[in-house]
Amino acid sequence: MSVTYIDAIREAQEKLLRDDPRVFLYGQDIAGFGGAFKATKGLADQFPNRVFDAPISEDAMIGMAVGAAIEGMRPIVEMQFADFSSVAFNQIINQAATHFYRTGIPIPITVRLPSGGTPGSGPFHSQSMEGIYAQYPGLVVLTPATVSDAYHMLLDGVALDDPVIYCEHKFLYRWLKAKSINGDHLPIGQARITRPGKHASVVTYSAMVHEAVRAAERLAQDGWEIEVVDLRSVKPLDLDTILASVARTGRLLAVGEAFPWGGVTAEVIARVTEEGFHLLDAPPQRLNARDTPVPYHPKLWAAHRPTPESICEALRKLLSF
Amino acid sequence: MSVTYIDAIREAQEKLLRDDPRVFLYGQDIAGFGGAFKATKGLADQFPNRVFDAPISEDAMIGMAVGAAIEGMRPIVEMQFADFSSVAFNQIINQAATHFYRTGIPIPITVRLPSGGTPGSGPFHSQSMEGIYAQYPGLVVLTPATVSDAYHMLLDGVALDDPVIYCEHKFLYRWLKAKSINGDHLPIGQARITRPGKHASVVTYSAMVHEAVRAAERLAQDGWEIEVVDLRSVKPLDLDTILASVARTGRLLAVGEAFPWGGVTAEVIARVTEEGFHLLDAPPQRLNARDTPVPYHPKLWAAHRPTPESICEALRKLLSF
Amino acid sequence: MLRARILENKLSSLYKAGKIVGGVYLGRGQEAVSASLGTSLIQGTDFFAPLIRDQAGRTAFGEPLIDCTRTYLGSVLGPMRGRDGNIHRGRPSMGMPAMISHLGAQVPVVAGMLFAKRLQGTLAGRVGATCIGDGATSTGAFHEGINLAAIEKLPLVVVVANNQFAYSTPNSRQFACVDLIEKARGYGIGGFSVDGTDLLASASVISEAVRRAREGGGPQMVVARLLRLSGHGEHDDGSYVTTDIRSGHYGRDCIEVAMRQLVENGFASVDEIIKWQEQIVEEVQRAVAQAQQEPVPDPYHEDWTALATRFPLSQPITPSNAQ
Amino acid sequence: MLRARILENKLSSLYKAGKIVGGVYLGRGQEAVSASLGTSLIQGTDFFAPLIRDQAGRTAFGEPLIDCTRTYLGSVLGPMRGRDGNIHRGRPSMGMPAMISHLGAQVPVVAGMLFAKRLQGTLAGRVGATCIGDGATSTGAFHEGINLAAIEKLPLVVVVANNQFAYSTPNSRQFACVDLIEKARGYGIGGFSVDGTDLLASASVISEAVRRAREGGGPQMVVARLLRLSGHGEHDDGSYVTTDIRSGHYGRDCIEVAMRQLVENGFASVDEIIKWQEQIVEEVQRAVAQAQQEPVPDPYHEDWTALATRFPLSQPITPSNAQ
Ligand SMILES: Cc1ncc(C[n+]2csc(CCOP(=O)(O)OP(=O)(O)O)c2C)c(N)n1
Ligand SMILES: Cc1ncc(C[n+]2csc(CCOP(=O)(O)OP(=O)(O)O)c2C)c(N)n1
Ligand SMILES: [Mg+2]
Ligand SMILES: [Mg+2]
Repeated sequence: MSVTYIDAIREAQEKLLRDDPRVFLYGQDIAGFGGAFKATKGLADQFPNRVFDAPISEDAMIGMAVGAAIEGMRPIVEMQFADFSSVAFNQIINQAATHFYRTGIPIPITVRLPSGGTPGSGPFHSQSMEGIYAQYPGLVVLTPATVSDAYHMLLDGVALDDPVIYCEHKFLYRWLKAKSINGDHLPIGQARITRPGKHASVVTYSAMVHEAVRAAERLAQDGWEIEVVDLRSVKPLDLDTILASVARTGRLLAVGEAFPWGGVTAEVIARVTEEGFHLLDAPPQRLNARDTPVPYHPKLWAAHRPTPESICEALRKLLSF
Repeated sequence: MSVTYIDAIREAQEKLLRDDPRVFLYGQDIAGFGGAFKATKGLADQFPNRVFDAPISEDAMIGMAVGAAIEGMRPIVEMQFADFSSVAFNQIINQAATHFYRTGIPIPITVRLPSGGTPGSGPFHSQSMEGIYAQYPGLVVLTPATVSDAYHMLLDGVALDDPVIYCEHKFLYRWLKAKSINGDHLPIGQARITRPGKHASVVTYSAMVHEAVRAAERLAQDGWEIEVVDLRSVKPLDLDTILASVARTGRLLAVGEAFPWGGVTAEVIARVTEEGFHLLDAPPQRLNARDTPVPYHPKLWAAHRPTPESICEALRKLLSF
Repeated sequence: MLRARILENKLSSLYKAGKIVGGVYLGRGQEAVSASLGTSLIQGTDFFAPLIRDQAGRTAFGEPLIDCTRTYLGSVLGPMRGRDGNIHRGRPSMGMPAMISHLGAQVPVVAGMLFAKRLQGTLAGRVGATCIGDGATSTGAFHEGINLAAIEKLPLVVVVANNQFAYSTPNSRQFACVDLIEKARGYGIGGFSVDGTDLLASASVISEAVRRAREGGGPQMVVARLLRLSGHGEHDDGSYVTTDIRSGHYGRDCIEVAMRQLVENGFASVDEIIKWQEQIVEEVQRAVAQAQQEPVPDPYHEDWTALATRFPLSQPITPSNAQ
Repeated sequence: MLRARILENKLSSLYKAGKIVGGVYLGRGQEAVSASLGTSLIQGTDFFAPLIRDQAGRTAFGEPLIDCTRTYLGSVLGPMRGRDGNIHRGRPSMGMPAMISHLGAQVPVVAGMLFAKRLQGTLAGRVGATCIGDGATSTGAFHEGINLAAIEKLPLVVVVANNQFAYSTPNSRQFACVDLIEKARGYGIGGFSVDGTDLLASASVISEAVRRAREGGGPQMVVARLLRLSGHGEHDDGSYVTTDIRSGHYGRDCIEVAMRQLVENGFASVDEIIKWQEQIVEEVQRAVAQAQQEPVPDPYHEDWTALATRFPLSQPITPSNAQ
């Protein structure tokens, strides 16, 4: 038997509803219908009056979750797609994110963002917003790349007292399978060495971890040992693990699926060069999506995001310094 | 006679209304009242039916401006404070920013964001959002630091065919004065060497240019010659000028007033280390605001943002490598 | 509307055969309303912001079939050139904006197009229209957009197709008023209700709303009651729609109703309708065949820039058509 | 309300003397409405999300004077510890959320507080209330929040203080309906109108709205017509308010009306009122004096973190009060 990434998300929510009476789910079409991606399938039946269909009012959905959190609940809000959180932006960054600092009352809400590109989804159903939310003080931003992380990080995220932006990658939903949901369980804020190596470090997260591993496998055929670091959470960022990896390899490539200006890859490189400049044997490199909206046609989409090929190319350049 | 930064913004709008029939102004309290900061004072009288009071509907204000731009107009939309653009976020990043790529029809709107901190303004009237908007393909993000730039960059920004996020710094409004509005006029996308130097480069923008110059003046007393680079536009970013400066000095400090995760300073450092690693004689450093909402009390506020003191301290550290 | 139905049936079977790029969202059951709006508008004068269930309105407004098939079949010659898809397609320069997915967001855009015409002195006789679902009335964008249009007294027509569900979510989880039309008064705009499964009724009510807007009556809202006769998209079987609802009055097929109305009122004979059908089937086949043999987008020929301006600029630019 | 007026007069003169940290936004002219709401609520049971002109409601709800003076005068002992200011202050754990500036944003928050109580089985007999201006009715947040509360049939009371202006913008540029109360029907909620300069009328209408919500009648909207008797903030002279409007019915001072009502109805004598006034002046002086001698925030003692969690975590955490 195998579990998929989306199974893990569903299982985590089931466990949370079972174990913690403060948890409830709120989102469009998540009750009877089980959600656009079926991440809440069956939960409304199992937990009557704990799973609610929301109106198409993302801003109010978050505002309402904040209010419920003030009164002691732990809401999990599903955005139908990460892209639609743009209309909830204000409540997320100004209400939820500032509340603890301003008042001392924590806001333990979890916002599930079905993120990232899939072929044929286009500019408004493909966005990766982790680098936007991570800019804001007061938010924790999680980007699980494995089935077990999808499970444990949702459990851990809901247990945190802070508002959590949980970026789940749609491409991984059904494509990514594991034998068990119970893999290696690291605390939030700690990165993982997904694949050890010694010639260069690829620091990445979410779906790009798998593309990076593929690239590493290809380069292994030429004798290169590429280390792949999975950030797991982009805020907080585990600089220690990144620096330790760069110390081993001397070379850094940061890979992300988001737009190329700023974002996670820039933050990784700025932090590493500030604190670990002497560890670097070559200029640190970045690989992101292109600087256009995510295109609709699969042929364009495939050329818009980093791929094993483009990661290999970037690594070869990095290794040639 | 002297002109202030806000005078320049007003003058630019007057000139635009006079010279270009496609320009109109839309914003809360900008007609008879002349705007919360008086940036449109008198313009409604001078240009009847070209300056309109908007309802408290930032999302619709931008949507409406996009529609007007499709039909050939060049709207300038004033947000009462940059912070309120969070409720117009969707129309800015998804409607305006993607339109040209998707349809080939440009959206020449200019969104004026009264940005940055002032004492006693607090978490929701102090934000610097340039690093958020710059992440999005399809937007041009301007951050004028001088009276003349405030003037010319608003004129030039409105002349661009792309949506422009014009970040005007509230602290500079009345504090910053110049003899003439007509200073050195550089094209958009080009940075300026505000103060030449040879020992280290401070790359910054907006109000922080002035704090950096103050820091440079202090260090000059100890014989250090600090170069200050004013980015002027954060997207596009003028990497050539930055690299040329770093080539001269070998040392880089990026300073910004925004939150410390990601943003302009991370992008500057990531770009410089990627393309100009060999130019660096020391680890590039960053100085941003602290990772909390902008605090209300002036004593906390002054310690939240970079100051001449903290810039000096960061520079001394940089110079000591 | 017949054209739309036949075209969409074709798209549905192409989808099932795995030939479509992206998703397929149909307007089945909503053609009478959508077509009524499309035919009330004048291409070249009016603006029309179609939404996901407006194939019939698009066709009636004058969108060529080939724009549709090119987009669904991934031809690079389509209006969106592979950059955006299917239901998002538009031709803003021809008065038909290209929607973004975020519901409600097109309302202020159409308002802005009209506002521009007022400033340019060419608003008279023009209207702008958009359709929207029951679910989208819950968005802040809808509220702000209509309110703004009402303040500016713009000739905006918003047709709310209340198909009783937003994806799987029933009206009872979407709003609490008795009928959505009660919102019109709260905005200070005109309001009309109509049975959206009835073509003649829809055509007369919607054209009346369009007329009022055109004549300076300010924004108008039409709420049409009907039922989506397909899933939310073709990936969805719509099993949450109970048999009760399906077999109720609004479960009837507006196309069948329309045919009957056409025949009964002597607008067309059954033979004529069958002939139209055959013609349309052929046109659709042709448009599909043509799009299928056209090139798909090529990443190497993409310019990969989202900006109209080509940076770096060597000197400050001056506006191109300032006077 | 008398307390609020005297307090705010004091704040205004402190502002003019340069003693206040940040801006000063007064509720002058709106005290009757705000106080009526505050007194209809039960602290410890109900929720109240005050907005910028709700000093009277805050006081009536039970906020101690010292919370106010500490915030305005920059004492670190205030509820916001210098991190946020003046009108934003709140004590969420005591049922009074701390507003963010973005208008309309508190509506869904109060709805969520009530929603939590329903899930916890302790909603019965409770209400949540918030005030809002005419201008804020144009926000998407207001629309989405009220609609959500209406769907969930939550005991939410929204009092719209229509003071005819949003900053300088008159109603005519803010909405097009004849009266804002017409929006209530469009949301399917209860609606009440009242003359907000009349304390007795306001108290009776607002307490009735609160009662209906408390008894399960779902959300209630009260629109109070009045005029702000000060500038938008103390930096603003409000010169855009014409003398016509100022000298009209709503230009009358609700405090004077209230005093007259109290005396005429035998609730209090003129002497008693004068005595109250003296008492309050003294209380205010004391609260000001106390706050003025308290320490201001010290950046070196700030922990400078916006997170409740202290990272790094050495091991996965388990929820603290899960059962
Ligand atoms: C702001 C926003 N939230 C969520 C979605 C996802 N979504 C797409 S269509 C849809 C249902 C729309 O329902 P309705 O407005 O009634 O239109 P219908 O599909 O019934 O025609 C949803 C929730 C969206 N497009 N935009
Ligand atoms: C979303 C948003 N846009 C703009 C502002 C700036 N602003 C603060 S108060 C105000 C006017 C509010 O008017 P109204 O709602 O009528 O309340 P009043 O001040 O009249 O009591 C504005 C525009 C804001 N706070 N929030
Ligand atoms: Mg619907
Ligand atoms: Mg008002």
